[in-house]
Order: sequence, then C-alpha cells, then structure tokens
Amino acid sequence: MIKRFAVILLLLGIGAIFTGLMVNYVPDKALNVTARYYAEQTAPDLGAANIVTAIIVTYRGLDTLGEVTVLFLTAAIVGLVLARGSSDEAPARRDLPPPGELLLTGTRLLLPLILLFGAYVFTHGHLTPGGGFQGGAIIASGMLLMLLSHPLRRFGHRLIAIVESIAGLAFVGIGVLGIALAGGFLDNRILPLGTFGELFSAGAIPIIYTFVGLKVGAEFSSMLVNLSETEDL
Amino acid sequence: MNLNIGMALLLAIGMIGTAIMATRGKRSLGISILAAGLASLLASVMFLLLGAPDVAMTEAAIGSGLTTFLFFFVLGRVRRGEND
Amino acid sequence: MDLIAMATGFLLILIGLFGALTNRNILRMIVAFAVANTGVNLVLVSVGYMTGRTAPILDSAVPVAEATARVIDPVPQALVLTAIVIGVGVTALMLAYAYRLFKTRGTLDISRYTDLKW
Amino acid sequence: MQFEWIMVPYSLLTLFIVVNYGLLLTALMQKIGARVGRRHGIPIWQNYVDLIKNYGIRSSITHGVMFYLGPVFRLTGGVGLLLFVPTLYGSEMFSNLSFAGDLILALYFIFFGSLGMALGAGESGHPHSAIGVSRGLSQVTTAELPFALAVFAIALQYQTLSVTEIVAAQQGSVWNWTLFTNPLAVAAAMLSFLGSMMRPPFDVVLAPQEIPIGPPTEYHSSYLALMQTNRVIFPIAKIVVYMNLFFGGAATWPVFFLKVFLIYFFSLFVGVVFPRFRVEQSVRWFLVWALPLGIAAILVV
Amino acid sequence: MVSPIFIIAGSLGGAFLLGLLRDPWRGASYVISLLVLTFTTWLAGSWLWALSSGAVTPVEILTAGTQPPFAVNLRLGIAEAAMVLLINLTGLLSALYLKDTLFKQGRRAMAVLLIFSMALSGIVMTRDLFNLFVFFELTVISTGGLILLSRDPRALAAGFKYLVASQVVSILMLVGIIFAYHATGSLNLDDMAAASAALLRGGALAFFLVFIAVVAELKVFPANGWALDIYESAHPAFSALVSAAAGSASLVAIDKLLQIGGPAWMDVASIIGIVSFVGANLFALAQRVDRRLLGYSSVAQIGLILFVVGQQDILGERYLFVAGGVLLAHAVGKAGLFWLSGLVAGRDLTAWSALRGNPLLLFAFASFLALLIGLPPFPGFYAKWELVHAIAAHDHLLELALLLFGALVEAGYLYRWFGYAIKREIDHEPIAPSLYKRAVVCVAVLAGWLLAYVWGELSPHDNLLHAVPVLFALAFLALEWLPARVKNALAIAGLLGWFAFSYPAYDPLQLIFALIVLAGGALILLASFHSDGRRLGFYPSAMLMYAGLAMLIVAEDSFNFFAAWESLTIGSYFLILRGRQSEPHALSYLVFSLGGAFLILAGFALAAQGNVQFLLVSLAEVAEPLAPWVFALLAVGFMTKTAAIGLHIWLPGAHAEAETDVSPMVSGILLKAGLFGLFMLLMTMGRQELYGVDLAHVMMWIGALSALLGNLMAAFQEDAKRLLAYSSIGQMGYALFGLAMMNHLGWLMALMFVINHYIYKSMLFLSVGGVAKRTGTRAMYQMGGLITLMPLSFIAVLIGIIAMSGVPPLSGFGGRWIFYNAIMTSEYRLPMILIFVSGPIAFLYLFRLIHSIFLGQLKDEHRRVKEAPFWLVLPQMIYVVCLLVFALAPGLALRRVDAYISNFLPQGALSWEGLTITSEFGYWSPVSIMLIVGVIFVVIFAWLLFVNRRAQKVKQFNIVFAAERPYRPETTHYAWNFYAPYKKALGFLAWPVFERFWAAVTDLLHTLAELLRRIYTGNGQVYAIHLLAFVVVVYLLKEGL
Repeated sequence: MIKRFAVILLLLGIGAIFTGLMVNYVPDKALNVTARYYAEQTAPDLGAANIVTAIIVTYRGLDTLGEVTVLFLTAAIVGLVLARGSSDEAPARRDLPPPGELLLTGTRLLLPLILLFGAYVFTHGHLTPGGGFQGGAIIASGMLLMLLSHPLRRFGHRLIAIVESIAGLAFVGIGVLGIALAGGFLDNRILPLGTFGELFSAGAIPIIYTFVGLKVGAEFSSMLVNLSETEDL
Repeated sequence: MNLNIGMALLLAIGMIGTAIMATRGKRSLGISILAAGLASLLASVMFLLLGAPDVAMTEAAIGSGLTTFLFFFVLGRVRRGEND
Repeated sequence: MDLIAMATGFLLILIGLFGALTNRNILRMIVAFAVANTGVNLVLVSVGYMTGRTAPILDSAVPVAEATARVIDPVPQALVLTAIVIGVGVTALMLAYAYRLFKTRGTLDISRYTDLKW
Repeated sequence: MQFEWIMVPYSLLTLFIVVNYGLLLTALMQKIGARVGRRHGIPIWQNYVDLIKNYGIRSSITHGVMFYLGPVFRLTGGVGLLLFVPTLYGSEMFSNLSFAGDLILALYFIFFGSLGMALGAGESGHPHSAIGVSRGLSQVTTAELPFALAVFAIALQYQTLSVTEIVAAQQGSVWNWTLFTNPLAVAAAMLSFLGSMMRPPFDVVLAPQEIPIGPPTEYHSSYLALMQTNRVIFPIAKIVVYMNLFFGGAATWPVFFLKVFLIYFFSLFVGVVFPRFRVEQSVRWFLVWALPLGIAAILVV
Repeated sequence: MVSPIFIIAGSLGGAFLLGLLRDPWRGASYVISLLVLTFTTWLAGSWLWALSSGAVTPVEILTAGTQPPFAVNLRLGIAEAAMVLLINLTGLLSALYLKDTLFKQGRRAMAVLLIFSMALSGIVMTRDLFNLFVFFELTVISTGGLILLSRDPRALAAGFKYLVASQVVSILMLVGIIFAYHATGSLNLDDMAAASAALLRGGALAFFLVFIAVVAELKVFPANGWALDIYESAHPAFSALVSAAAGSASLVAIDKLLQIGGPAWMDVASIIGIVSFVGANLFALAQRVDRRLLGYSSVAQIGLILFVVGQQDILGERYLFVAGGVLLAHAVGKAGLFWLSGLVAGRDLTAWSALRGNPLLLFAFASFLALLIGLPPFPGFYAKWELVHAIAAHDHLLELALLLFGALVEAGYLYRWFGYAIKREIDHEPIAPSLYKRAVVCVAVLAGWLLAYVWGELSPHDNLLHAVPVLFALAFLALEWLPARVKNALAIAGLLGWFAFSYPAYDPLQLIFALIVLAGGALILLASFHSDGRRLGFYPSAMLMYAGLAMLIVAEDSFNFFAAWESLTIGSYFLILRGRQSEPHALSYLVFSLGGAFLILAGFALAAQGNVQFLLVSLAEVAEPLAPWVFALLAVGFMTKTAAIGLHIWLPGAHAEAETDVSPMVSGILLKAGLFGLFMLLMTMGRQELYGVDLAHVMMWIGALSALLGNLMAAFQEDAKRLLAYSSIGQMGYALFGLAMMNHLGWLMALMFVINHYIYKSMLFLSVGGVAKRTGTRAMYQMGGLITLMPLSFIAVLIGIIAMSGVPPLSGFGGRWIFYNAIMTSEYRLPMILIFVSGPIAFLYLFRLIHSIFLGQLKDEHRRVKEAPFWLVLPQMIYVVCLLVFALAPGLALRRVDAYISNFLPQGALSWEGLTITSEFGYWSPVSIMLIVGVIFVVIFAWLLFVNRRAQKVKQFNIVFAAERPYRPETTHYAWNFYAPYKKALGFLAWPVFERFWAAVTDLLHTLAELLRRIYTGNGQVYAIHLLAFVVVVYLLKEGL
C-alpha cells in the first residue's frame, strides 16, 4: 500500500514534468533548419521520395544500423536465454492437438502472398510508406503463420541465421563501400540515383532496405522460432 | 478538420481505456495483452491522423502485431507451466 | 490535434509506469511497459506534427518544390520508427527473461526475486 | 666555575660533617618520636652502633649483580645530591661540586638513588621488595610533584636555575626568604617534603613495624650499612635543597644545623599526629591538597 | 590512418559474421571475436598514439556523406580515443578472460560481447543525441545478454531488474530527446550546445530528462540497486566491463551533455557525483560480499568522476588530466579487481586470503587498491592533487570535505579487505589455476603502472617513478626471489649510499632527520639480518617507507612533500600489517594516517589557492583569513602521525603488534615524520591565531596532555611492547610541547627528543622484541628474572630507561635540562604543569618494564632461555655506545642545529663553552657530571667490594618470606597490575575516552550503512521506484535552487 502510494506520488512528480513540457510546447509554424534541409535536399541529393526512408536509411543510417543490431542482439540473446539449460535435458515434447484444416490450407494459400507483400513493402520503402522494418515484420508474420500451422516442425535455424548474417554483413559492407566510393559511411550514392520516383532509384536505398527487410524478417522469425521451440518445461 | 479532432478524441479515449484495461491487475493476462495490443493499434490509427504513415505501419505490424504474438507465446508457455 | 495526441501519450506513459511499478506479476509489468512505450511513440510523433500539412512523402501530390511548405517534420517519424523497433527488442528480451525466470523458480512474482539485496 | 683539586678534600669534609650530624639527628628524631608515643626510644648513639655492626658483618650473600649494585647506586645518589648543591652559602669551602649543574640537576638526581635501589631490590626476587617499590614509586612520583612545581615557581620568580643565585636573592633580611615572598610555593614544597621523607603518615612504603616489607627487605650486612649511611645523608641533602630554596640558605654551620633540625622536625611533628595512609590515599591526598598549591604557586608568580 | 568508423563497422561486421558460422565451430568464432577486438583495440590505440603525438588532429567522421547536423557524425579526439581504447582493450581482455564461458555459450554470446564494446565505443564517439540513445539501448540489451554469462542463478533476476530500470530510463530519455529536438531544431550535440541558451529557455525540462536519464545510466547512488545486483551476480569479467568500460562511456556521454547544459548543470552533476561518492562508500562499509563491495565502490568512483566532470569549469585546461587520471585509475583498478575476483573461489571478503599463496596476485591486489584510492604514484594521485587544489581555490569547502571524507571511508573498507587477504586463515579453495585469467590480471597491473608513469610525465611535477628512492624500493619487488639476508645487505647499502650521496645538500635540520632516517634506518636493519628465508614483502614495504621519509626531508614543494608522505604511510602500513595479530591495528593506523594525510592535503590546497606547484616556504606568505585554517589543518594532520592524544589510538596496537625489527622502525623513525612536518610548518607559518586563540598554545596543551596521558597509560600496560608504544605517545607529547613553545630552546629540546627518542626507543623495542622472541610472550608478568640469562638485553634496557627517564648522567637529562630552560621563557604555565605531572610517571612505567622482565623471579619455563640473537643484540649495543657518546657530547649534533635554529628564533641560543653549556638561566656540564657521578660510584663500589668481598650468589628462592621458603616463581613474582594502588587513585585518567569516541564514530558509520542500505530491498520494482524518486528529487532540487 505504501508502495502504491509512493508510486502515485512519484508519478505525480513525473506528471508535473510532463505537464511542464506540454505547457512550454509551442508547435512550430515552419519546418526547422534540419527538417527544411531534408525537405529540400532529399530528392536532389538522394533521390528518394519518402523522406522518412531517406532519413532512416541514409542520413541517420547509423541509427538504423544500430536498430538492426538491436534486433540481431535480441534474437541472439533470446536464443541464449532460452538455450540456457535447455540443452542439458532432452526436450520432453508433448502431443499437441493437430491444427485445423482451415489453418493448414490458409497457410498454404496465404504464405506466398504474405512473403510477396513483405518484399514489396521493403523494396518500395523509398517511394511509399513502409520499408525494411515493416516488410520484415510482414515476412515474420508469414513465419508465424507457419509456426501456428506446424507447431511441431523444426525450422531451419541455419537458414534463418545465414540470411540474418548475410543481410547484416551486406548492410555493413554497403556502408563501408560508401566510404570508398562516396561521401562516407552509409552514403547511398554508391549507385546512380536513377530517376526520381522509380523503383530502381535513390542509389543504394532500396538495396539497403531490402537487406534490412531480410534481416529484420529473419530476426523476428528467429525470435519466434526460438520462443516456440521452448515448450519443454 | 473537426472530424479529425473528434476522431482523435475518440481514439484518445479508446487508448486510455484500453491502457487502463491492460495495466489493471484484475483481469486475466490474456485480456491485458490484447488490450495493450489494441491500444497500440489505436495508436497506429492516430499516427495516420498525425501524418505519419510509416510510423503507423510499423506500429501496426511490429508494435501491435508481433509484440502481441510474442506475449502470447510466452504466456502460453507460462500457463502450461502453471498448469503442470 | 497534436496536443490531444501528446496528452494521450503522456497519460499512457504514466498509466504504463503505474502498472509496471504496482503489478507484481512480471508479465503484467512487461505489458505495462509496452503500453508506456506506445505512449512514448505517440508523444514523439505528436511533437513533429504541424496542422494542415501532409506526410513527408514526395509524390505527385507534394512536389519537391513545395515540400518545405507542405510536409510535416520527418525527423520525429524517423526517430519513432527506430524507437518502436528498439522497444520491441527490449520487450522481447524481457519476455525471454520472464520465461526463463519462471522456468527456474516457477513464479512470476517479482517480489520473490530478492536473493540479491543490500 | 671550574674544577679544582682542592674541592675534593673540601667535599669530603662536608660529607664528614653531614654524616655525623645526620647520625645524631636521626637518632634524636626517633627518640623524640618515641617519647611522644610514651616509649623510651633508642640511645642517641644507637645509629653509630648499628652502622659499625653492619659494616662489620662478614657473612653475606648476593642475589645478583643489580642486587649488589643497588646500595651503591643508592648511596651515590645521596652523596651526589649533597655534593651538587652548595651546603653553605657564600663559602668557598662548602660549595662542594655545584659547578657541574644547577637546580635541574639536583631535582633529577634525587631519582638516581631511588632507581638504583629499586633495581637492586627487584633482583632480590622478594615479592615484598617489589610491592615496596611499587608503592614507593607510586607515592614518590606524586609527592614530588608539588615540590617540582614549587621549585619551578621560584625559578620563575628569581629567573634563574642556579641554586646559588636563588640563595643569594634571599639574603639581607628574613623577609626576603622565599617562605615569605612566595608562601604558596613553600607550602606546596613542605607538603611534598612530608611525602618524600618516608615518615608517617606516608610510610606505608617501608611499613617498618608490621612485616619485613619494602625495598630493602632482602638487604643485610654491608649492603644495609651502605643504605643506612644513605639514610642519614640523603634526608639532609634534601633538606639542604629545601633550605637553600625556601629558607634563605645557611651561611654558617650553626645556622645550618638549626635550620636542618627544624625542617626535619616538621616532618616528625606531622608524623606523630596523623595515622598512616594507604598508597592510593596518599596519592589522592597529594593530588588534592598539595598539587593545587603548587599550581597556584606557579600561576601567581 | 584507418577511419575510426571501422571500430563500429568492424565490430558489427564481426558480430554478423559470427552468425554465419556453424554453432559447433566455437574455436573459429572465438578467434574471430578476438581478432575483431584486437583490430578495434589496435585502431583506437593507433589513433590515440597519433593524436597524442600531434601527428593528426581530432577527426570528424561524417556518415551518409552529409554534413552534420543533417546526418549523424562521430568525433574522435584524444579523450575519445583514450576512452575507446580503454573500452576495446577491456573488452579484449575480458574476452580472453571469458574464454571458457564463451566456448560454452557459443557464438551468440561472442557476438553480444562484440556489440557491447561497439556500442560503448559508439557512445563515446557519437555527436548525435538520438544516436547516443540508440547506442545506449544497444548497451542495455547487450548487458541483458552478457549477464547470462554468469553461472550464478541469481544473475537472471538481476538482469530483469536491470531491464526494468532501463525501460524507465529510456522512456524518460526519449521524451527528453524529442523535446530537446523541438527546442533546438537539431539533434546534433554541437548544435545543441551552440543553441544552449535557447534550449535552456524552452527546453530546460527536456534537457533535464535527457540528462537525468544518462545520469541514471551511470548507476549513481542511491538509484542503483539493480546495478549492485548485477555487479554481485554477473560474471566478473562482465562486471569489469560494466564498471570500467560502460561507466567510462556513460561519463563521456554526460560530459557531452554538459556542453549543452553549461555551468548550472555542471553544479547539478557535481552534487549528484559527490553524494554518490560519499553515499556509496558509506554503504560499502557494511558489505561483506566482495563483488557487491566492488559494485558499491564502482558507484562511488563513478560518482567521483561525475563530480570531476561537473567541476570542469573550474578545472579549466587541466580537466582532461584530472578526469582522465581518476577515470583510468578507476577503470584499470576496478576491472583488475573484478578479474581477480574471478580467481577467488569464495565470495566473502575473507576468502581473498587465498591470494596469499601467490605473491604476484597479491601485488596485483595491492596495486589495484592503490589505483582506486589514488595513492602515489598512480594517476589518481596526481589527479586528486589537482582536483583538490582547484576546488579549494574556488572555496568549495563543503565539497572538499565530503570528497576527503568519502575517500577516507573508501580507503578504510578497501584496506580492511586487504587486511583480510593478508591475515585471515586460508580455509577456502585455492585460486583458480587458469593461465588466461592470470595473464589478464597481469596485463591490468602493467597497465596500471604504465598509466602511473604516463601521468607522472604529464603532470607538471616530477615524475614519482623517476625518483631514485622510489625506484630503489620498487626494485626490491623484482628482487623478491633473493634470500632475505642478501636483500637486507642491499637495503642497508642503499640507505647509507643515499645518505652519502645526499649529504652535501642537507641543511642541519635535514641532516639530523636524514641521519635518523637513513643511517638510523640502516642500523635497525642490522636486526633484520636475523631473519632467514625470503621474507616476501618486507623489503619493498620497508624501502617504500624509507623512500618516502628520505624524500620528505628534502621536499621543497607541497606536492613532493605530500607524495612522500603518502609513500611512507603506505610503506609503513604494509610493514605493520606483517605483524601476527596486527590486522585491525594496521587498519586503524592506515585510516588515521590517511585521514591525517587528507587534512594535510586540504591544508596545502587551501594555502596554495590553485597553484599546484606550491613551495613549502610560501606557506609563510599565506594571507590572514586563511592562514590559521591552513595551519590548523596541517598541524592536525601532522599530529596524527605523532599520535597526539585524541588521535593516538592507532599507535599502541600498530607498534606493539609489529614484527620485532619493524617496531623500532615505526616507532623510532616513522613518528619523526610528523615532527618533521611540524617543524616545517612552524618554521614557515609561525604563530597563528584563530578566533583569538593562539594555535601554538593549543598545540602546547595537546602536547602536554599527550605526555601526561601517554605516560599514565603506559604505566598500566601488561604488554611490554604496548608499554613502549604508549610511552612513545608521551614522548612525542614532549616533543610537540617543545615545538609549540615557539622559542629557541623549545625547538632545540624537540630536536633533542627526536634524536634521543630514536635511540632509546629503537633500542628498547629491539631488546624487548628479542626477549619476546625468546620467551614467546609479550606479557611482562609472564617473564621475570631474565637478567642472568639475557644480560646484554638487560644492559640495553637499563641504559635505555635511565636515558629515557632523564636521570643524570645520561643523555635524557640533557633533554630535560633544555626543556626546563625552555619553559622558563614560555608564558603559558598551565600546560607546563601537566608536563610536570607527567614527568615522574615515566619512572613508573620504565621501572615496571625492567623489573617485570629482568628482575624478580625467573619462571620455570624460561630457565633455558638464551640471550637474544646476535643480530638483535648488535644494534642494541651500538645504541648503548651512541647514548653514552651523546650523553657526553651533546654538542656533536646539537651545536649546529642550535645555530641553525637561530636563523628562525635568534633569542635564547645556548652558549657552548668547552664542556659546559650555558643558557640564560643555568648551566650544564655533562662531562663533569658524568665524571663526578662516576667517581663517587666507583669509590663506594670499591668500598663495598672491600667490605663485602666474600658475598656469594644464592639460589632463586633463598629469600626471607614469612617464615617459609617459596618454591613457585609464579606466586612470588609481583608483576601483574604492578601499580594497583596507583591505578585505584588515578586510573580514571586512563579511561579509554578516545578509544570509545572513535569506536563510537566507526560504529555509527557502520550502523548507518547497515541500516540505510536496506533501501536496496532486492525488489526490481522498488529499484525502479528509487529511480523515479531520484528523478523527481533532482528535479525538485534543481527547481528549488
């Protein structure tokens, strides 16, 4: 009870800070320097239509690299956490009720579509809303579907790991190429910018986003697979 | 414009409601998780209203979708453990 | 509009924190943190919002030349994107921990994990 | 001043006079004490007899080197103290060897004999000796305090540490004596004097009547003789210091005899009136009564 | 040069590459990890080298080919390069250390480790606020993974608590970041700093949130429960990384933020830092678990560095030197200790006694502790010196006091731990045999000493590692394999050689002290020839002490003086610790000494007013309102060393429990360091008045009280060495009194005491030590009658006590004589009386000493005792000769000093004519006295021999004893509670008032620590609540300020 009271009191304090923030908040009337630069320069410099994507993949590419790394880390650690100790005892698998016919059929039908949609989302990230992360998540949801329909199936950890790693290496590698061929690490202008608004434009952005998508998809999948395979209690 | 604001208000009320539902300790965990996912989904609608389609997609796919599944995966394991 | 979103976001943060700090069930704590993270994302996006502008995507509706006057600040959106992904990473990690803790000790009550103290 | 050989016979002469006077004086004092207690007392020449007898005894044993040397230390202390201060003021003959040091030397040399004695007694291995030494040191160290303070008070008063100069400053009239110029210091010193004379009420160290106790327990024959010699020289040497410091010194032998007698008598007088103190009692007594006097003496100078 | 971006790209590439490998290929994975870490380490190292040699200028690393603030940029300056090197090197070493664990956990764990160090490097280099956040999150998550390396099942819960807390932190941080962006229109740190004025108007709250979040990442006290749990349960190699690398990275982040925040926030950082420093150190007092203790200590150290970071505005251009010194010392020391803890099996502090079997590891332990505490010659020492000077110059007195207090507490618990390691029983498993782990520890030791050298070079002072005496002492570490006798000969030769070498440069005062320290030290070392074997640890410690003393005497500026002071303190601590029962006493010695040293430091710092190279002679020019305080601080500091009453409680145990040849060193020689300091102080500063009270007068009182109570307590001791130890308190009281008289004779007397006390106390300690060695006890009542069995020791004690009691004709009388002449000119009479009172008490204990040991009844068990060993007796006999010579001709030493003192106090010099010494009040001719006494003695002795020539020695029990013959020595030896009646009358004066006082103080601190640390309930939610409370409290305080 004391704890609850203390928490309320403290959250009142934090709330006061937040209130202070809101009271002092005055919405900008015009874009600030940074935003204006992005608005004006993205198209001519990078050739990307989706400014957010340009920022994510190029201008703040380092953040994105970190972000991808976060997922990589999480996947690895989830693997570590769940692997800990479970390798000692042989998993005592239980018999689950078989999945319904509907689910099986649905999976068979939907899976290619989902994967395709995912790929679309991350390859068109520089043009339309969406990108590697969203696409990756969609691919992972396809994986999820498979997990639901074949709960007992062992998945290709190896494949997932290889996709994940190669995508990661490629991301880093493209970044490094930026140093060699263009203005710096993660510069997308190692490839021609192409025609604004087309699929193969904006330099390396689609490529990077593709790898990000693959990597994110692989990472989420690996997390899900790891979680699903730890039913041994 | 008023429509937008009205919708935003509705969404806000919905989010707060689901958030409280998610964090109240009395309901079952499954409902809490669902409520949290719902709040996230409502948030992604809000993002759309705020002119952030990228964020909206991400929130919907990752924040409300994948996260919820992750929760349920773990919940399932834990439940089964509790039953044992 | 932006203020509504911001206030909602702050409220979600507070509700989430309250839930995280008062529920002793570890899973509930994680759920509460997820709610709080949603709130944070709302706050972030609402800060970049400008009334009457459109999403920062250049297309036929928003040509390059008018971009400065027409689009919303893209930076917060980029940040939120990253934040969401990081948030889900942390959540997944916490979930894995929760599972593991449950497996070793058979309880999800955080107040039972006080072997280390003082 | 420098050493000259003529000082040697002069000093020996002083020593001779003091020894004889001391032998008679101590006997006299004992007799007076006995008479007060309605006893007969010893004959006046008894000390001579004892001394000669003890020197004459030949069968003697020893407990070791320090035991052997103890009486030597003791007597050296007594004789040294006597010789380091001028016996008669203004006399070339009886200034002895006082060139070598000053008041401080005298003050510290008092301990020389006690220390040697204590060491000798210690080696005898007799527990009563050790007890005696323990009591003696406890008491003496406290008893000497007021004296040291008084001495220092007058050293400050006269701004010198030379005994001769202190005596010189008291000449001219009786009223120049320290007794009158600084009565507090004298009072403190005289109380301290009581303690250092090993007479009642402060004679628990020797406890002469009841049991054979005290540092000299194991001493006998010629050792004892040496100590008896010291027992007549040392008090007088000490009284000489007192006399010089507080009572104007003595310019001639008659004055010397008179003053020494009176000062000695003072301790006897107190002794026959009061019962004996235990050590802790006397320690407290000195701290409570004598020490404040000494402190006051120093502060008012 | 290879672009620094490869530090990040390389690590990431390596981590992703690991994913490609098959799980069973662990060897290959491990090699890749090591290669990557080696590469990044090399890269950082090469940049550091290039930057520090001036070959290149700090680089900006742009990404995306776009200028900041539009793209994320990184920066690598010299500080960043050093930090990145530190991080990657620690990572590399930890990876080596973790070999077995990593092999077991597989490539995932290795990848996490790589990313961890990458993320930390990123935090250090990035110039973008949000990028900083991303790297922070990466560290959080990888921390969550690396915690799992531990085999401790509790680590899991600790990791979860950590994640809970970091969730709260990251929420606050994100909110802060976005509003900061809104306020400044940029995420670039430099832009934000440039716009800081605007930020502080609109975005102060935003900045507050970011700031507080980063501060929380630092795990500051008291919002750090989760961190402590991690330190306790995680794998030590990971804890090393967290403490050294992650802590450093977060500090760099704070530093970057403070560029935005400006001075107002620097103050906030300072306050948080100092609170953290003091609080965590205090809590650590009650800690028994090694790794948790190290955790508390890490928190404290990081608090200290945070404080330094907050003080950068007053440190100016020395900021990097100071912060770097403290930080690197902490990093190396703490990482080293964590690594070391992995070798020790038990988790209780006392389990570290297992290290005792391995001198190398023990040396490592000692080095790490010294690094942490900031003892010379390590970087922390130089850094703290400048830090203290800077804050003293800016009148931040409260901070100064807290800083020193915290450091003292820290030294207290760290050295208590060291004492356990040296002294506690080894009943645990032996240390782990892993060669890798040991190699890592050794690298850390090397790094520590390397840093010591570098910081010495960087400092404006002389490099302490260039000082010949110190090097000489350290050389003995390398010579430890030699037999003790050889080392002893070397040591003696070294002392004498150094004396001969420096002789021409000494002025008379220095000469006297140098004689005592160097020649006297060599003399005492003769006794050490007695020990055989190798005597590990003895010579480095002893020589360090002597080195400190030798350097103290010739120090010209305050820095060298203080460095020497610390060296001798530490050397003597190790020496004292060698005694069999000395663990608590050595600790109290160290705590008091360091406390004193810190007061000295504060005094110097106040006096110097920011001038770090402060000449000692300039003490005379310190201006008025400050001068008395400086004087008081220095005086109290020095008096701690001389064990003035009230500060004396360390001395009896320390001196009594030390080894036979160590007691004379610490008593005869070491105490003189304090007197030397006082001499120096009084010569330069003279009389000072504080609130109208003459401080010299106060010192006089303290001296007099020390003399009285020291002597009195000595009289009541049953333990011979304790008796001598208490007597030292009394003797030092006399010397202090003499100094405080501030007149010519007073000083001369103090010097006389310096010499005399050295001679007779060394001699007495040696003989008593010899006796104790032979009889196996130090309780005097268990001895007795040893005179015939140990005649030489007896003679030494006899001469010693005659000299010490001041009975003519030996040299002690000279001291007394000068003393009485001196007080004739002093106007203060009351303290004088105390000195009078204490004088005779010396007789009591001295007689007791000789009587109870050598006289009285010989005990049956000692009948076959032999004379003390030759090498113990030899120096005693030399001392006897010295005493006699000095008694006859005090002028030998004193005449020149007398003349020298006349330079300062011309009034009242003695005149030395022939064999007589004359003052304005009296005279003294030592030779005549000696001769006269000698002649009288010989005559009487001859007479006795003549009349008593046939005396024969009888048996022990041939005594007159109440009509029966005793037969048991025990009942016949009157020795126990020898002064019972005296004790009855005056014992109340010897009540252990000060012991009780200090015991109460330490008890209070411990109880407080024990009580308050219960806020760390172990509940993760409570920890998060602490964190929120911390945020709110800081917010309220900041608003209130």
